[in-house]
Amino acid sequence: MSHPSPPHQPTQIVFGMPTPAEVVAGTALELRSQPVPPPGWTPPWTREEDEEEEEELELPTEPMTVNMGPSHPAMHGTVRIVLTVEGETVRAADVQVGYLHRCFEKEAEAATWTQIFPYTDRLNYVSPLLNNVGYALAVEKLLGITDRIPERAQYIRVIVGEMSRITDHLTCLGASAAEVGALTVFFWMIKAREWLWELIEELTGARLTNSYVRIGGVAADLTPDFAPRLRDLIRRVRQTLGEVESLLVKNRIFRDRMDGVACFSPQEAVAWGWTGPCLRSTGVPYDVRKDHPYLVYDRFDFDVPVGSRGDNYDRFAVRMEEMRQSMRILEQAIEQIPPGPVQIDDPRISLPPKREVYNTIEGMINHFKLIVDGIKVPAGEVYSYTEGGNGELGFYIVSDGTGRPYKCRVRPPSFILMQSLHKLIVGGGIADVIPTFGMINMIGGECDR
Amino acid sequence: MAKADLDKLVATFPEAIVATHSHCGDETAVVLPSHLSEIMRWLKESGGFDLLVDLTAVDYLGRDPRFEVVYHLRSMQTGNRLRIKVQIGEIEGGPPPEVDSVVSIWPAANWMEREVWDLYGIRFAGHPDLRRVLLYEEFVGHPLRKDYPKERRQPLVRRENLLP
Amino acid sequence: MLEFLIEHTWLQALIKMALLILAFVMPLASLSTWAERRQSAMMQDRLGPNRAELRLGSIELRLWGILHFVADALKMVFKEDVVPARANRFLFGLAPILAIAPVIITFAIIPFGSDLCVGHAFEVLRDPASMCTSTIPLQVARIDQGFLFYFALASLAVYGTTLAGWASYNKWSLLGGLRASSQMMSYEVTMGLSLMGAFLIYGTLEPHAMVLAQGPTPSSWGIVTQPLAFFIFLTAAIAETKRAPFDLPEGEPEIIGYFVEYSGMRFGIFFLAEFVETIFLAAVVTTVFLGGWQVPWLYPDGFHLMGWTLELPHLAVVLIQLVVWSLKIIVLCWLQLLIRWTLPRFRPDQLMRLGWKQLLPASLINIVVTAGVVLARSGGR
Amino acid sequence: MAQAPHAPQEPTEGSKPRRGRVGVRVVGRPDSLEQRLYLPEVLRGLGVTMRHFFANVVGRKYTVTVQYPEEKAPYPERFRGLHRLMHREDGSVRCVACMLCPTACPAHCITIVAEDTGDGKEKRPKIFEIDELRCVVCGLCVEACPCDAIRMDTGRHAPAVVHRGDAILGKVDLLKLGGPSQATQGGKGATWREEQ
Repeated sequence: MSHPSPPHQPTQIVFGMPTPAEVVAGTALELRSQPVPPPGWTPPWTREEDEEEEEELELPTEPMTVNMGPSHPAMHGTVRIVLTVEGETVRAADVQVGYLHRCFEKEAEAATWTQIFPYTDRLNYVSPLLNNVGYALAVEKLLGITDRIPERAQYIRVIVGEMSRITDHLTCLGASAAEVGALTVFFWMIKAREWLWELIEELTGARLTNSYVRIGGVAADLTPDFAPRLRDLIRRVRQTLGEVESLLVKNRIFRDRMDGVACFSPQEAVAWGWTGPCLRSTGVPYDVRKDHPYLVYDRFDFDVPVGSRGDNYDRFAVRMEEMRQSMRILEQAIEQIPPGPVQIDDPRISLPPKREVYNTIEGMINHFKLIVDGIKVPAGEVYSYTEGGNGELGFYIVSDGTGRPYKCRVRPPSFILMQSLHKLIVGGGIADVIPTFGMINMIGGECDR
Repeated sequence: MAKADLDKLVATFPEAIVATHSHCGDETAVVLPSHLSEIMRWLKESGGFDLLVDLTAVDYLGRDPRFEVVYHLRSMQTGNRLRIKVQIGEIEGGPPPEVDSVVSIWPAANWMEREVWDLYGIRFAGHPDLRRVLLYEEFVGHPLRKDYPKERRQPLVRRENLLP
Repeated sequence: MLEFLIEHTWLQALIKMALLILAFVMPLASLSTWAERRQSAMMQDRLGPNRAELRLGSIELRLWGILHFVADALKMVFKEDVVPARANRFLFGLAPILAIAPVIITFAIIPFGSDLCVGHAFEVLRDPASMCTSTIPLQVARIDQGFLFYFALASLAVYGTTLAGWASYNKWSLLGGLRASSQMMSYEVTMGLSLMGAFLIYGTLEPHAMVLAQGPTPSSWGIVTQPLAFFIFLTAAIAETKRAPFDLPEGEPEIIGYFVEYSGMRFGIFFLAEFVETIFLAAVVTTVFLGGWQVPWLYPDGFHLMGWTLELPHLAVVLIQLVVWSLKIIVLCWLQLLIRWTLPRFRPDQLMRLGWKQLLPASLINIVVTAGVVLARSGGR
Repeated sequence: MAQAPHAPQEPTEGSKPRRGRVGVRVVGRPDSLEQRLYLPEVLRGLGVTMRHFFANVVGRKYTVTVQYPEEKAPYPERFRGLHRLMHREDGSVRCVACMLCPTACPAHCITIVAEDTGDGKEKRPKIFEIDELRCVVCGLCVEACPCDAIRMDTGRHAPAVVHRGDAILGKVDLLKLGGPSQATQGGKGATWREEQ
């Protein structure tokens, strides 16, 4: 996979959050514009003066240590945060992860290249197909077959990937909304996620543990009625998102909880290795799909949403907008998708059709060789990266030329986001820990591997 | 282009570069552990590589030096990427292998270095808080080393005080 | 028999209290535990609990799952009652009682119907003042300081939650208890002040007199004369009930709540107390702002609307008033559930800001304006 | 392609695929007096939920619940469920104990012990066991099978069991779920993979 360096200057168009109708009508672009924050800009978040005065007036309190997690209603996945609180204010925090560690890398070293797909399903388990795609691209980069993947397979990978991104963001935003008390929003979003998963189940055979992508293509072609069903689904998801926005975006209770909470400057974010929606919330427009286009992402029109203050609200709004953009990509992809095979035509990589396996001795031998020995990946090392649900999902693969990886490291975006969680929550209230943690969107399977 | 960055690095630190390659388009430089801090600081400040994308290690059992710590960098200005590797050996029966920590250059290295310590047993000199991160403190051994048997079982033993 | 009752008001009060609580409040509270789930399900595009059913031979009574509250109650009763090892057992046991008792007692001041005129039940009452000699007031206790009694008792309820938080020997529940006490103390002030305007207009603190003062024309009801106070009071009172969006003491995803260590029926009592509080809140709002048991254009002798008259016997009038009063309460309960499942939760500092910086000044302005208007209307006397 | 302003050129056949336009958009932070006053937006939100409430109470308009034991959501054709072993026309198991499925299985949940059929040509499984508790339902065994002996298209979940041992399905159990396979030698494969 050769990532071309970014040839284009991003068009810096800026506007308020468009309504679904505006997106559909395409009028959203004509709204007001303002420049993207320059590098070196820091969020204008200053504490209200009277709050500082209040703090001086407050009685001294004794610090208390409380355990948030590993089993706590708000901890999705299992994570432990040891908080030192003074009253309601968090004074120190120690974030401890690893409760879901299940040796992805050790297991991967013992599996064939194809057998790793089920493991990647379980990395970020709310967007498994993105992991499937990311891993397949890494192996293909090492095999040197990136350019030979059939176009249809590339489009299918984009489609399932973007569907997974939507489910990822729906889960993240829904769960966070539930945690700030808007449970109705949670159910609406989970409802929309369920529609997506139903379609994914029809396509891949499973809702969550899809194992759908293969090295050299995908396991199966789209179902015959996939495109109309996806169009209908996009319409319904848009409607749901509009309803969610009407409940949250302008609601002052919600805005007060999210605005100005857990601000991070672009410099800090880059220094702490942030990627994905969280980095974009600080105003840095880095999206792997835009800056290092892979698959056929350079053929679609889409916008990369960025925030302006790097607070929880920006993270919320960026994800919200990203779902809209994913739906735009989906619409273009099902429009553009060409007919053709979905597996690379290379007997060293893809399994022969069953007909040949059943009927010809060559097919049978080829089949046996591929299953027993695995795909032979030439020796070497490669780092391949895609835009996962939470940020740059990288796979660093070392092969020694056998049918099994010598090392298969995954760069987990949420693990790297989690290490700066303490920076975000110290100084805030206990009540702020929850939306902040939710907006980081730590997925246990990906973080702990 | 990333190749230019690599050339510049080689030109600036000719004595510290062990090898370079551009396999699959990934520009890679293997540097001496003694110069790691210096090179990394230069890359961050002069090379513009402000995002530490990934930090991991590979265990080449039976090779000398045995371990390789791998850094993936990205420049947010140019979008170029660079892979820096540093090879460290292991002294039989000696202290665990050690390289300089880059936490002071990129805070993002914090947990990734902890993870490498946790899973590979490579220490990072100057790390502020080198604890295990994915496994529990009582765990014996470093499971991603090639000589750690995959089937080995280690039940979680209890510690008296669970607070750090 | 009736004479005996009329003479012995204490017995009357006891019977009325028992009827009010056992026949109205408790069933309604139990039903609202079902309604909360069912309604939230309907709002969230789910079905909610609908499977509890009663089987009598071949007859299956499902009734949209209403029987769930029975199952719920049974579950609560039969669950193991766990007391944490280092909890203060006495206070731990006392807290739920302290949480529910004040609310139930305060129901005594709520008038749920106009006075029942014994002896003229089946006649059309043209002139109640002269015709009725012996009446049974449909209100448990008619005390002059009415709403002061309510404020006094309502502030007791905070002890239940705070004690529960402290006695369970758990840091999270302690945080919940502290949140509860700060929240309830802050909002009590606003709650009291927001009703002050209504007191000025009605010229009384006694609920029954307030209902009479509002009369059967909706244009003179509190919601029309005191719209600002209505919203302030509703907000503050919902905050008092500790339900979303003001459920900080509970705040499940944050601090889990002051009753985190409670189980079985002790938890059930907290749970029930919350619903009793919502009903009580509905009753107060009805009394002060929605004309209590008054039915639009229903006078003691029947309906009078734009020259059109329908005469009704006294008993029918009272019954209609009773039913309408219940309906008003049920609608208000429904509204509270709707609010509870729509809005996100506040954060403690936001809550304090809303209470002290927005609602309190607004209620003070309301008092001043109302006082001015009342003074001007009465000609400065 | 609903975004008319973005799509200046349609992809033309035969030519190089067009490049998409990637923009950067700053998400808005709507802020208005209306919103600062709490009430208007709260009432609007209540209106939205109220609409859902009444639409669902009256006509179940938005309700998506499937009441499981009575109603069942249909399983799609490709759904990967419980395994089954196919048999030939004469009722004998199709499996020839080639060991590809245990090799392909990432969870190592398949155990096969082979035996001779006696005709000197083929083998068959003496023991064929699948531990459904270990199975990760990835479908790689079906893909690996060279004689269409194992399939996962039963449209059934692995059932809940009381003892762990009950989750290990043997040859007999799997054959009971199976049917005659159409993948006769020389014929067309029966899986949906074939249809591309």
